Formats: sequence, C-alpha cells, structure tokens
Amino acid sequence: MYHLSVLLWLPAAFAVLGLLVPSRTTRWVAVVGALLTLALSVVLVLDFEATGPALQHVTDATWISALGVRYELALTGLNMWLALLATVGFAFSIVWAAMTPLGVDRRAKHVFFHLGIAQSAVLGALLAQDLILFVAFFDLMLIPFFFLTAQFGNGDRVPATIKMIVYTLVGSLLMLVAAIAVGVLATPPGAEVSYNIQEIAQRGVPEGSQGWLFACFAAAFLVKMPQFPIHGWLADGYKAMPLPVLAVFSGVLSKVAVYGFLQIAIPLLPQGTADLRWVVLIIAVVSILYASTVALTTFNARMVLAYSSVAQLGFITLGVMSLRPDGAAGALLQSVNHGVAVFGAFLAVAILGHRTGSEDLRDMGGAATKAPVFAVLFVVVTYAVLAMPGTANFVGEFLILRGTWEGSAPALAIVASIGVALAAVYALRLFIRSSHNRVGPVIQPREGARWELALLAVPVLLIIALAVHPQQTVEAADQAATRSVLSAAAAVSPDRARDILADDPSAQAAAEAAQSAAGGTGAAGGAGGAGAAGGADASGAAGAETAIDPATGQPVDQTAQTEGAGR
Amino acid sequence: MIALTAAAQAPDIDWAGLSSLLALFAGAVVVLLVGLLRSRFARETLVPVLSIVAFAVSIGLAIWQWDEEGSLMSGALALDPLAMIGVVGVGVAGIAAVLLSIGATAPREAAHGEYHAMMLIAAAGMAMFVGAQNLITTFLGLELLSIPLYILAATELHRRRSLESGMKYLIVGSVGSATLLYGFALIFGATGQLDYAGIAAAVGTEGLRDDPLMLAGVALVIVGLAFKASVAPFHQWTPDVYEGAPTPVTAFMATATKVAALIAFLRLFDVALVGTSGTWAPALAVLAAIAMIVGNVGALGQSSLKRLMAFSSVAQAGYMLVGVVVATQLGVQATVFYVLAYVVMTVAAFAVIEAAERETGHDGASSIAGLGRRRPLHAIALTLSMLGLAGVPATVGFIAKLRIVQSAADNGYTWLAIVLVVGSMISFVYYLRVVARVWGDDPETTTDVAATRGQTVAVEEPEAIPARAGDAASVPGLVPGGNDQPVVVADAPRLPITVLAVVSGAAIVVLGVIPGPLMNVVEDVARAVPGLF
Amino acid sequence: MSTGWYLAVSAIVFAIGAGGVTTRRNPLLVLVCLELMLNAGNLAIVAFARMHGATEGHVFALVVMVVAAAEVVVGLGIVVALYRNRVAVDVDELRELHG
Amino acid sequence: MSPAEAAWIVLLLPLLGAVVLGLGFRVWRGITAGIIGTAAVGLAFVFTLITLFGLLGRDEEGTRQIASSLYDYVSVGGVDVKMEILVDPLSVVMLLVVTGVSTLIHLYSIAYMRGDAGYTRFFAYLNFFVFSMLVLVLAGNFVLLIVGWGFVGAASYMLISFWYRRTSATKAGIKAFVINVVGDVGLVLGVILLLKETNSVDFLDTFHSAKETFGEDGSGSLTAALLLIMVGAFAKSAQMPLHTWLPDAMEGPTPVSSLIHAATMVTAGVYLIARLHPLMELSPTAQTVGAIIGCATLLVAGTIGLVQTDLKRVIAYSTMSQIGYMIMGVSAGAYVAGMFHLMTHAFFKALLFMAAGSLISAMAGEQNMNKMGGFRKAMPFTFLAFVIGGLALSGIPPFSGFFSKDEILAGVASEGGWHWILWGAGIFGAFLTAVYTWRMIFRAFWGPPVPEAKELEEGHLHHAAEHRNPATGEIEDTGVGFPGPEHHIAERAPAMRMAMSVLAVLAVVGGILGIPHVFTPLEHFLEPVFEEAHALHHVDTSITVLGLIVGSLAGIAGIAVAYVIWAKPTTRGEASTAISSGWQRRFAPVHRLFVNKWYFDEIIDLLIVRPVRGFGRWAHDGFERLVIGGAIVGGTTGAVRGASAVVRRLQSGYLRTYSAVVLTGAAVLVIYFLTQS
Repeated sequence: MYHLSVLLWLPAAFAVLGLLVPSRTTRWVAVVGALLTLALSVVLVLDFEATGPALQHVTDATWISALGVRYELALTGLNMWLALLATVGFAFSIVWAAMTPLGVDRRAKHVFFHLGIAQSAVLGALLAQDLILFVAFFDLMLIPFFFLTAQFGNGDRVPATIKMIVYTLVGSLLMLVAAIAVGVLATPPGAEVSYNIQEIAQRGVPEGSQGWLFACFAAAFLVKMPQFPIHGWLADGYKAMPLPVLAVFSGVLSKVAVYGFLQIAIPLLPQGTADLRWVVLIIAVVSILYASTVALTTFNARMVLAYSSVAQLGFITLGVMSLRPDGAAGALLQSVNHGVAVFGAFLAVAILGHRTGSEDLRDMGGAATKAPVFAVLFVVVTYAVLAMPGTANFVGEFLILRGTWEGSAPALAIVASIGVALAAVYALRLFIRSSHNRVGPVIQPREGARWELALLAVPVLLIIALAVHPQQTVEAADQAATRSVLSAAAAVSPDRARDILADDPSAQAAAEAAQSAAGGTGAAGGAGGAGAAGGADASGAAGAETAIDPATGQPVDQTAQTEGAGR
Repeated sequence: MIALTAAAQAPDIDWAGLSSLLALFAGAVVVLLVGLLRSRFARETLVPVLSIVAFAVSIGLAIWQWDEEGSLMSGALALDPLAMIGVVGVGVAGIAAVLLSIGATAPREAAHGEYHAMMLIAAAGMAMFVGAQNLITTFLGLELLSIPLYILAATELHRRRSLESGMKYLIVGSVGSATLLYGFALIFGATGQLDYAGIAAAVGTEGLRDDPLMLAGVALVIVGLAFKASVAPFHQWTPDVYEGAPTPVTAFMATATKVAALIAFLRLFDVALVGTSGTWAPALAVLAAIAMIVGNVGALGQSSLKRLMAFSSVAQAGYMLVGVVVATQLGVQATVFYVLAYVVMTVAAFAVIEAAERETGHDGASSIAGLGRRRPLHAIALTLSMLGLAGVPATVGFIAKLRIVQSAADNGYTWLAIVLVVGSMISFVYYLRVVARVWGDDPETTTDVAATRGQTVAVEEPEAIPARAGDAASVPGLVPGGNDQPVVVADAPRLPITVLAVVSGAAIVVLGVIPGPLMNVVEDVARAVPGLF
Repeated sequence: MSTGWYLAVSAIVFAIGAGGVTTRRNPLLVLVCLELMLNAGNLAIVAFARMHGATEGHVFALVVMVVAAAEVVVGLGIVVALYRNRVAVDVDELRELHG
Repeated sequence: MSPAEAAWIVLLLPLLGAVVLGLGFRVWRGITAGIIGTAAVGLAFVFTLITLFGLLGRDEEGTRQIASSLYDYVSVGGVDVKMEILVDPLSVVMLLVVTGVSTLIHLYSIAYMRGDAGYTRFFAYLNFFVFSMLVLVLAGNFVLLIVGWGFVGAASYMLISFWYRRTSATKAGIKAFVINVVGDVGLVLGVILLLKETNSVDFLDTFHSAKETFGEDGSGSLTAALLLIMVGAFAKSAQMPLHTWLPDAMEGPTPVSSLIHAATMVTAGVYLIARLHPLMELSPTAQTVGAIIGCATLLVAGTIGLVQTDLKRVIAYSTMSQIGYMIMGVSAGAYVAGMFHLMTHAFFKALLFMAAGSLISAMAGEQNMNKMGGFRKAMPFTFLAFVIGGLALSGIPPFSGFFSKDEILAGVASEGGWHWILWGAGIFGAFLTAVYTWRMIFRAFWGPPVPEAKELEEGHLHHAAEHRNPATGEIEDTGVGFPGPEHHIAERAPAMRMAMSVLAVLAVVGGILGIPHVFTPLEHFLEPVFEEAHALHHVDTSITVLGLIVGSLAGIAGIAVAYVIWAKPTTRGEASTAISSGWQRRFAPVHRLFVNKWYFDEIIDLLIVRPVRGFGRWAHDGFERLVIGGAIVGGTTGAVRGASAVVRRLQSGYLRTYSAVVLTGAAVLVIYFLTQS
C-alpha cells in the first residue's frame, strides 16, 4: 500500500534538495530524483489491478475545512498511465537538460528546481480527486514553465511567455469559477459543500447550468491542448521555450487537459456534454485539418512538431467526445503514444538543430549520410508520429476513428482520416528534408553523440514496446472510460448507453451504478464504489495452436469435423 | 453639591478592553519624548525599537482580549474579535513600516520622534476606527488615522513630490471625509440614533428602507468609505499619493489603511445597515467590479513600481469588497482572510521595493532588473508576493481568491466572480512582467549597482517634468544642478529589511499551503458579526 | 421653523464648499472651502439633534469642529512647506505625479 | 511440427534476419550480409514447404483453416483483436510465392548489389519487407492485416528511397508512402464499417456469419465497406487512379523493383480480394467495380507501356496491366485463375526485371532504350532470359503466361452478358502486351550493336566516366558510395545467373499447375478455401478452348507487329526506327496522351497537392498573423492596452479633477439611491 503523496511530493523534495547542494552536483541530484519517481510510479502501475475497485491507493485528508476542500489523491484507470507518462517525460527531459549546457549553466539550480516543481504539480493534477485541488495544481503546473522560458528561453522570450501564460490562464481561471460553481450547485440544501469528484457525480449538477459550466471547462482544456481557434500562443510559446523543457511541456501537459475532459468535464456534466458535444467535435476536426496543412508547409522544424501536436490532440479530442468506451480508451492510449513520440521527435530536432545552428528545414538535408544510427532511430520516431499501422499510435487512431464513426458521425471519421494522410506527409517531409537528399547548405552532418543516441533510444524502445503489446494500457482504461462516458452517453440518447453496455459485457456491474447516476440529479449509489466484475475472460493467452470453430467461438477438438470450415 | 459630586464620580471604564488602544497612544508619547534626546543613537535606533515595542504590546493586548465580547466606552467601541483582528493587522503593518523606515531618508528629514509618533497615532486612529460602533467614534477614528498620514506623506520636506502627495492626500481626503460626515448626518437625521445597534433597530422597525434621507445618507457613506479603501471611481488619489510619499509611509498606508477601511466597511454595512442591503449591495457590487477592472487595467502600463502597487491595491480593494457585498458569514470570513493575506503580500513587495530604491535611487522598473542575480533573497520575496497577488496556487493569494469567489458564487453573484477572474487574468500580465524583469538578466537594464555604492546618485525621475525657469534658484544644501534633486546615498539595505522580506515571503507560501490556522482565526472573527446567517 | 429649512441651508453651504474646492486654485481658499463643507455637515447634525432631541448630536458637532480645525492646521503647514520649496502657491502646480 | 507452428517460424525468420543485420550493420563485411539475408528467407521457404506438406497431410481428416493466436493485441469495447495468424491453402500459396521468389531475388541481389555502400542496410530492409509481406498474408484478422499493410508500405518506402542521396528517389518514396497511406485509410474505414455490423474483426467469424449478418443479397453498408476496402487494394496494387507511384518507384534498385513491384507487394490487393471472397460474393456491385477498374487499368497501362523509353518503366507498366488482369479476374469470381496468374506472373516478371537489371548494368546504369541496341551477341544469357520472359508474358503456349492469363479471360467470359466486353478488352490487352514486350526486346537486342555492346563483345564491361542518375541526369554522389560505381551482369555473376535460370524454368514449366480441365493441382489445392464460390462460377470448356486459341493468336499477332515495326531490316534502308516514328507522327495527339501517362500525375497535382499546399501556406502566413495573432490575441490585448491608456490619462495629476470626480461620484450615487426607493 504505497502512499500517493510520496509520489506526488518526491520531485518537489528533490527540487529543494537540488538548491542546497553545490551547483555542480545539482543536475545529478535532479536526475536521481527523477529516476526514483519513475521507479515509484512503475511500481504503482504494476500494483494496480485492472479489475479492482475504481479508486486505488486513496489518500484522503482535509485541506481547507471551511470550504470543504479535501486533499484527496487516488490512482484510477484513467490517470494511471498518464502519471507514468508524466514521470517518464520528466525523467527524459531532466536527463536531457543535465547533459546540455542548460544543465551546467551557472543558474542550473533554477532549471532543476522549476522542473521538479512542475513535475509535482503535473502529478498532483493527475492524481487529484478533489475539484479544487485539481484546479490548483492545473494552474500551478504552468508557472515553472514561465520561469524556465523567461530565464532560459530564446528569442524575445518574455512577451512570448507572458502571452502563453495569460492565454492558458484565461481558460483555467474560468475553470476555477466553474469548479466552484459546480461544487456549490451540486450541494443539496443543508448539506456540506463538497468538491470530491465522485461525490459531485452522484449528487448531479442541475441540468440548467451544465451548459455554461461545460463551456468553461472545455475552454480551459482546449486552450491548454491547444486547439484551433484558441492556439494563438502556440507559435511564439513553442519558439521561445528551450527544447528539453518543450519536450515535456508538449508531451505531458496537454495530456492533463485530455484527462480533465475524461475525469471531470464529461462525468460531472453529462447534460452539458451532450448539448455542446458538437461544438467540441467541430473544433477538433478543424484543428486536425488546419494544423496538418500548416505543419506540412512551415519550414521551421519545431513548428512542424508544434502543429502536428495540435493535429494529434484534435484526434484525441475526437476520441474523448465520441462518448464511447473504445473512443475514450483509444484517446488515452493515443495520449500516451503521442507523448512518447513527441519526446523522441523534439530530441531529434534538437540534435539536428545542433548540427545546423538553426531549426530551418531549408538549411538541413543529408544528415543520414554521416549518422546512420540517428537516422534509423529518427525513422522509427517518424513512423510513430504519423501513426503507421503496426505502432500503438495506429491502434489508438483506429479505436478513435471507430468511436467517432459509431459515436459521433461517419462523416466526421472520414474527414478526420484525411488528417491521417496529411500526417504521413508532414512527418515524412520533416524526416526527408532533414536527413535525406543532398547535404544541406548549412548542416554539418555527424553521428549523434553517445548520450544523444542512448537518450533517443529510450522513446524508440517505448514505441516498440507499446507497439507489440498496447493491450495493457487499453485494458486499464476500459472500465474507467466506460464509467466516465456512460452518463454523458445516456444524456445524449438512452439507447446509446444500452449499446455501450451490450458492446462490453464486462462493464455490466460498473454500469448499473453509473446507470443510476446517469438519471441526472441526486441518484444514490456510488458509481465509483461498485468495482467492475471480473474483466472480459481474457482468453487467447494460450500459445498452443487451437483451431477456433468460428460458429461457436469455442476452440474445437482437432479431430471433430466442423461444417463451414473446409473439409 | 453632594449630588453633583455623586453624579460626577468617574465613569466605569473597562481598562483591559481599551488596553491595546492605550498602548499605542502611550507608545506615541514615549517615542515623542525619546525623540527629543540629543544623541544620534537615541534617535536613530532607540526610537524605532520603542515604536516596535509599542506595536508589539498592542498586538499582545489585543490577543489577550481576544475572547472578550461586549462594548467599551458605553457603546462607543466594540470589543470583539473583529476589532481585535483589526488591531493585530494594523500592528503588523506598523511594525513592517517601522522596520522599513530604519535608515530611510524620511525619518531623518522629519526628526525620528515625530515620524514614529505620527505613525503610532495613526495606528491608534485605525484601532479606534475598526472598533467604532458609534457614528461619532467612527468619524473620529477616520480623522485620527487620516491626519497623521497626511503629515507622514509630506515628511520629506525637501522632495517636492512628497509635499505634493501630502497636499493632494489632504485635500481630496478632506473632501471624502466631508462627504462621509454629511452621510452620517443624514443617517442620524433619518434614524435619530448614533450607535450602530440603534440604527440597525430603527432601520428594521420603522421601515426606513425607502426613506429619502436614509438612502441619501447611505450613498454618501459609501462614497466616504470607498474613498478611504481606494475603491475605483474614488481611487484617483491613490496612485499619486503612493508614488509621491516615502516608501515606508506608502507601505504603511497601503496595508494598514486597507485593514481599517475594510473592517469598518464590514461593521458599518453588515451590522448597522444590514436591513437596507437590498439597495446598497448591488451598488457596492458595481463599485467592486469597476475597481477590479480599472485597477488592473491601470496597472498595466506603469513603469514606477509604487504606482503599479497603487493600482494593484485598487484592484485588490475591489476583490475584498465582494465579501462585504455578499453580507453573509462566509462573506465576512472571505474579506477578513483576504485582507490579512493582502497585508502579508504587500509588505513583502514594499520591502523589496524600498531596498531596491535605496540601492538605485528610484523605484522605476529598472531598479529591480536582474535582482535575481544581485539579491536572490529579495528576488524570491518579490516573486512570491507578485505570484501571491496574482493568485497563483500554493500561495495565500490563491486561497484568498478562492474564498472570495466561493462566497460570490454561493450567493448568486456569479457575474461578479467572472469579473474578478477576468480582472485577475489581466493582473497576471503586469505581475509576471515584474517577475520576468527580476529574473531576466538582459545586461543593458541592470544599473551597475556595485560601482555606485557609497557615492551620491542623482535621482533619475522616470518622466522628469521640464522645470519652469522661475523656481530654479538653488537652495543651500541641495546638490547643484536639477531643480530639486534630493541627496540619496546609495547604501546597502539594512538587515531588517531583508529579514522582513524573507519572513513575509515565507508566510505567503506557508499560509498558502497550510491555511488551516488562519482559517480558524477568521472563523471566530465572523461569529462576532451578529445578524448575518 | 421646521428642520427642513436648516437642512436646505446646510445643503447649500455644502454645495458652495464643494464648488469652491473644485474651482479655486489657491490652496488656502481650498482649505477654507473644506471648512465650509465640514461645517455644513455640522449644521445638519445640530438641526437633526434638535429635531430628535438627542443631545449626542451636539457632542458629535463639537468633535467635528475640533477635527476641522486640526485639518486646516496641517493643511496650512504643508502649504508653507511647499512655499519654502519654491513651488508657486497654486493647486494646479501640483501635477508632477500623474499617469 | 504442426502447420501453425511452422507458419509462426516462417513469419519470424525474416524478422530475425532483419534484426541481426540491422543491429550488427558495422560488423558484416563483404557479402556476408547477403548470405545471412538469403539464408533467412531461404529457411523461411523451407518451413513454408513444411507447412504445405503439413496442410496437405491433413487432407483427409482435419480442417484446412487453422487460426492460431499468441495473445490479446487489443480488446476494448466490443473490439477483441488477437495476435493471430490464419493458415489455409490461400495463405500457403501466397507464402510459397513470397518466400520462393524472395529467396531467388536475395540470391540475385548478393551479386547485383556488391560494391554498394549500403549493402547490409539493403538486405536488412529487404528482410524487413519479406517479414511485413508475411504478416500481411498470414494475418488472421482485419487489424493485423492493416498492420501488415502498413509495414509493407513503410518497407517499400524505405527501399524505394534506398539511394536517399537522390532527391528523385526520396520524392518517389514519399509519393509511394502517401498513396499507400491513402489506401490504408480506405482500408481502416472499410473495416470500421464492417465492424459496425459484425462486431468481430476475426476473418473466420466474419466470413462464416457473413450470410446471417448481411442477408442473402448483402446490404448497402456491406457494399460501401467493400468499396472502401478496395480503395486500399487499388492503392497497393497500383490500379487506376492510385497507380502513379509505381512508375516512380523504379527509382529503387532493380532487385527491389523485381521483388516488390513485380512479385509480392503489388499482388497484395489481389490476395485481399481473394481473401474476402465470401463478402465479395454477397455484393455484386463491388465485384463489378473491381472488374471494370481492373480492365481499365490493363488497357491504360498497356497503352502507356507502348511509348515508354525507360526500360524499367516499360516493365513497370506491364506489371500494372498484368495486375489489372488479376484484379479483373478475381473481382469477376475467377479466384483460382487470379491466384494462378499471380504465381506465374511472379515468375516471369521477376525474371524480366532481373534480366533488365543485368542489361542496365551492361549499359553502366543507363536505362534509356534509345541508347540500347544489338546486345544479342554480347549478352546471350540475358537475351535468352528476356526471350523466355517475353514469351511467357505475351501468353504464347506452352509458356506459363498463356495458361494463367487465358484462364482468367475464360473465367471472366463465363460470367456472360457484358463480361464479354471485358473479355474482348482482355484479348486486345494481350495483343498490346505482346507488342510492347517485344518492342522492348527488339529495341534492346536487335539492330546494330551500340558501342557498349561492341565493347562487351570484346569481353570488357563498359564503365561510364561519371555516374549519372538515369531519371534526372544529375551526377551521382558516389562519394558516399552508392549507387556503387561497379556493375554486375548475369553473364559474369554466377549468383545472378543461377537465380535467373531457376525463374526461367519456372516461367516455362509453371503452366502445368493449371492446364484447364486437364490437370489442375492448384485448383484442387485451393478447393477448400473457395468451395462455395466455385458453385457460383462454373466455366464450361467451350469458352476456355475459345479463349486459349484467340489468346495465343493475339500474342503471336502482337509479336509479329512488333517485329515489323522495330526489328525487321527495312527494304528501303531507312533506320529501323523510321517506321515507329512514322506511326508516332500519324497518331501524334494519341502519342502525346500516352507519353504523358494520361496526365494522371498532373490531375492529382492540380486537384490535391497544390490546393493543400496553398491552403497550408495561406493559413501559415496570412491566417495565423491576421486572425489568430490579430483578432483574437491582438484584439483583446489591444482593447486592454487602450483601456489602460484611458485610465492613465484620467489620472491627470490635477488635484481639482480628483475632488470633482469624488463629488460627482457621490451625486450620481445619491441620485441612483433615491431612484431606488
């Protein structure tokens, strides 16, 4: 039984410790801290039983008694893998920062302090089960990146970062008001105001005001990702931020927004979700197309990745808003994949940047001639970015497209799939213009340094591992995703909820509880409480050759004669 | 004769209750006398120490009287946790101001004795103002705290700006208090009562809700108090006075006056006039909204730090007013919590501004450029205070803002909460710009402070106004050249200021992460306000 | 005479005082006008005290007079300091702090 | 060893080869990489044989369709995808073709690629390609099929742009990949639509419950799903309109062209349609569309092949047209015929590409046919290979092409009705095939020997002064070593000769696998898979015999015409090319249409590439700055900055204004309050 607070505050502790030790050793302290946190999170993930209760490793204490705000953390199917992605991401970027001049800069202490605080804040946002705690960490998570970019960024960084911070805070401050309003409105007269997510889900927010509340939450999350109309801060923010920091910022922080949708906006405001579903879907699809076209025409390598992230997050939002378990589980899987792919991609751009001095694709070309190992690793990352079938990104995208096809509308899935083709174009264009063709005018191609290749190998290995067995990520998310989207799906139309249940017999038990909560206000019965009955009979583990008799689905005895199959 | 004597025996005064107020007055007298001594040591160090002792004693006594319930001076002053928290707040602000004044030019110019005496008397005025339960004592408290501040603002007699700020504060301040007085007169006319309980009863029974005299009176009182708390349309004196006055005085004004004004607001509106809240609540809400927008927007383009803090205090006053508007237990708790948080954050900010001003000679934005490298402790303190004022989580500012927004959302003022949030979005821009300047180290802006230590630094005004030929005659003792360039010796900041900055910085974070204890204090303060559900 | 008349007079005096403060440029006269405004309030309080027969009103008026005096003294002190600092005795001269 | 276990080994061997070669790429010196690669694929072929015999052994008792799964790949919501393979006669036939031909091509490449700097990398990519092809063929459910589909697309991209220093190669690579992705997307959407009804991605479940879920005559959504899936098939098999990547794919080394663009990858579409035959049977419209597209492609490709001057592109277009035949056949119900033609085509087309490779090496990398001529004496073996390949391709009895192609035509014709038009087109296609094949052979081998040929006759292989990229003519960057300056011709490289002779034998003998109505072992072997389908499509002997006769006549006529135009020494002494240029002048507009490849490239560029790029650039420069930067961000900050200026201007510094504001504020408030009452 591990105490989640240890995982949460470990990075912050190491951040402070880093301040005390002499500045030469700060970076190694930070690296040790990051690896320890990573180890702890891996242990927690392994310890999570998929068929166990919805909330595990719960730690619960009062934070602000007067307001009814509790300090409550828990590991659920939704946030487990994202927390692991966060620890991997921060470990990756801290090790990367430790190796670059950023790490030995005379103000290295600041770098690792801010990264540590940011990690704690991100983990806090992911693990929080209390609405106000989530909003507090959601806001806090941005501030370290402000300091990192203002001090260590490049170009005219201060106005760029201030624009980024204020832009994202517009959303999250609106969310603060919405969070409080949700807590307050959900309290039946006389009862104590409570911001616990499960509690509010049971109490049910009055349907009248769910609309604007969902709008506030959606605004905060869409600005954070970012998505099409409100991505003004993306270009300057990404250009100004130092690359090690940008890798984790782009890979991890946008996923907290996705988690926000799944854990808070949809389950707490089912009616609001149902009403505004189409607005978010349209935004997502337009983001995919718009960002893809921009990504395939811009000449700055960093901007290609920036806009590709917008497009990928457009897909993830599609999956989330399809209000179907496979769509939501696909979105979660895609979040993890996109995170890992982005870590590798930004490191590759950094390596290319070192060799060209600038990140302009027109100066690059022919990097592969002297750097075969780097080229192979970069190709695998490129395949992950463009979601080539075979990588887990494809599985994610397949589930999202299926969820959208059946949950939202076939036309939407078809338009979104244009994004898949465009993704192939911009990902390959980035790879070819940098590594293939003749040696570019400015670039001096040389093989990646040993540490660079070793570090780049980490995301590549993760991509391959996920590609071979994406099941563990999807399985964990399945029950939790069903629970969170069920009430919203029921709000859209009752028969959708029925066919979700039909689709996934294993969600039967969890669904009864959620079914009662789906009835809008004040339903009793804890949705979280009833753990899902044993998951689907995970067959197929047997390696032996079993001729499956298609009609009955049972393995058939070798000798038995079966009709249908050939004689 | 006997009857006369019998009738004229001494009134029964509850000395214990009054002790915290009397401590301040006694302190003022003692400091005044010690100030007369010839020796520099007596004046330079003994006087500040004594005034700190006076403040500390008054805080101690206030805490001692914490659980008392009742009234003093036959109903003139209230003795309840609300008043006591006011005294404590003022005491803390006073100590901070005194610490900032050590080594500053203002006390040297205005003779240490009088300077500190004025401060103590102003504090006494505030102590009276927060406890006042009678129109007379309220008006007396207000004037007792304002007049010493006029003088303090004008202490640096050789700096034209200080005099100007003093003059402006006096004239506009008097207009404000005259309006307040006229309001009190009308209320007195309408109810025939002077003490709050009487007024509350009269308003309740005789249905004075729509009596023209009463309404006009309440309106004028709102103007008077809003002026004192520097709420929007009546805030125009704040930026000029804050920038002109010497920084320690500005610090005292920004923190202590806000505590006094807000608590008086609470007591007057949530106790005496709670009956007519239907009329004044929406008006106050609109005023608060205007304050938030004007304060934040005004602060955007500021280059002088003190002027920026002035506009930010206008905005913060707007946030605090929300608690009064809501007129519920939660509202009172939210406002008192916010005020205390605001005091801590502003003290931290002014400590660093004062230190930077002593080093560079001016309070322009460039004075704190690259502070992160020169004075890391100051830089951290200023950063924490800026982030706290902006309302970033893990600082007491976030919790305070959270409480205000919840109290607003709880009572149907959700639109006000949205205005508050939009205002704080704008505030992030200028707070973060200050923080970026502190930590950024672009070389050209950092004046090379090390080189100028010890020499006289010509004060470079941010926007020097072309002095007219008429008054260029040089006055003996002034540095030649420039119409009134005062002499500023750039010397390293004294230890007390750094300690103050660090302590208040730490308090911002500690209270932000563990707000529990402060919450309990605020809870029993709210119980003291009867009549609210 | 009914209290209404006293009220009318006090309102008029208050208006005159306000007009004086906003138009006159000489600080001394501004201080005088401030006196006027305060005394208008005084007059109203005394009128109401007589109407309600509440003697505290008169105490209030006395307090106000003391306060008004204190203010004027401080005001004059600052004006003298300004004069010694070569600043013309003119309220509009005080515009170095703005923006 | 059961067939399934053998199949798993077949699947994993090439992957093992690729990994071994990939990881130790600095270690392998000389041709060791080639040997390892060939060994890996050779072993896979051996195990395929084991699987074959295992499957044959089960003829009497057990079922012939074995699905074996390792573990749960993804199971969420209703979707339950397992990592499983399906071993049945159809997949074993494909296994035989893929592993067999790959082994020979690896053998050929050992010699052909020697001297190239990326030698080990080449074999690693080739092994990876074979692995991905096997995943595609052995996949037991739709998702794994798409995974194989994706891998094959990626491997072909890597091999097309193998010589990545050539910008033309990388452009061709990205073009191939993107069109493949378009195919993938079609496939994915089709599968999702199918999934909506069947709720299972597993092949066997879907096929056996096909009738219940879709009803007797198949539903509208089934047709839509199949059409979407066929988009994937057409992209992979280079059918119209998604065929433009195939000619450009000739940028890759010749063994790549022979493996990927002749034998294996392009046949994936045919395999897919054959695999989905239970569904195809239920949707006549999908079958018609497939047949028409196949027919159209074979005609268009034939016509373009007539006018191409680049040797490899002629063969590429011939591949396109032969695949057209297969798609037409398989769509029309002649599944066994389609698979048979697929197998024979693999033999003689790979042979032709190898021979072309040897010829091009002789020309020191020059691929333009106008510069070739008279190699008959110089390269007898390559000439013999060309002749055998040409005869088989033109469908001249008794070569394998003759039987397989005519069987397809017979199958199509037996459908009756408008299918006869397809049959006619097919015959005319056969004639065209014969013409352009022999045009190529006569242009290359007949006529006076060109200098390179003369040099070769004296036993000295010609070496070009500077090495030029055949497509663009830019000087090759051999500094980094590839394409290597060395060239290897079959006559001098035993490995090449061995591979080509095996294929030559197969090309000649291949026909016996399916002599119509006489001896049809292939049909019998594939019987269990297409058992219900056969009941529907009965081919009577009369049509077959008619097809055989007319087909061979068309082939012979084509050769004759080619001989007349390009080979016969003309009586009037003009150069032999006079006659062909004469034809060109007479049909100038038609000629221009064919030379420009029916303007497909230009159409696609106009309709898709240019608008997308234009929108992207407009969005990037215009929209971002104006709307996002200007309106949303700039607007708000502009408003706030304006308000701030107003507030600061109000702060005028004049004392009197401040008091005025306070007093007017008071007055306003009083009036407001009084109106309240």
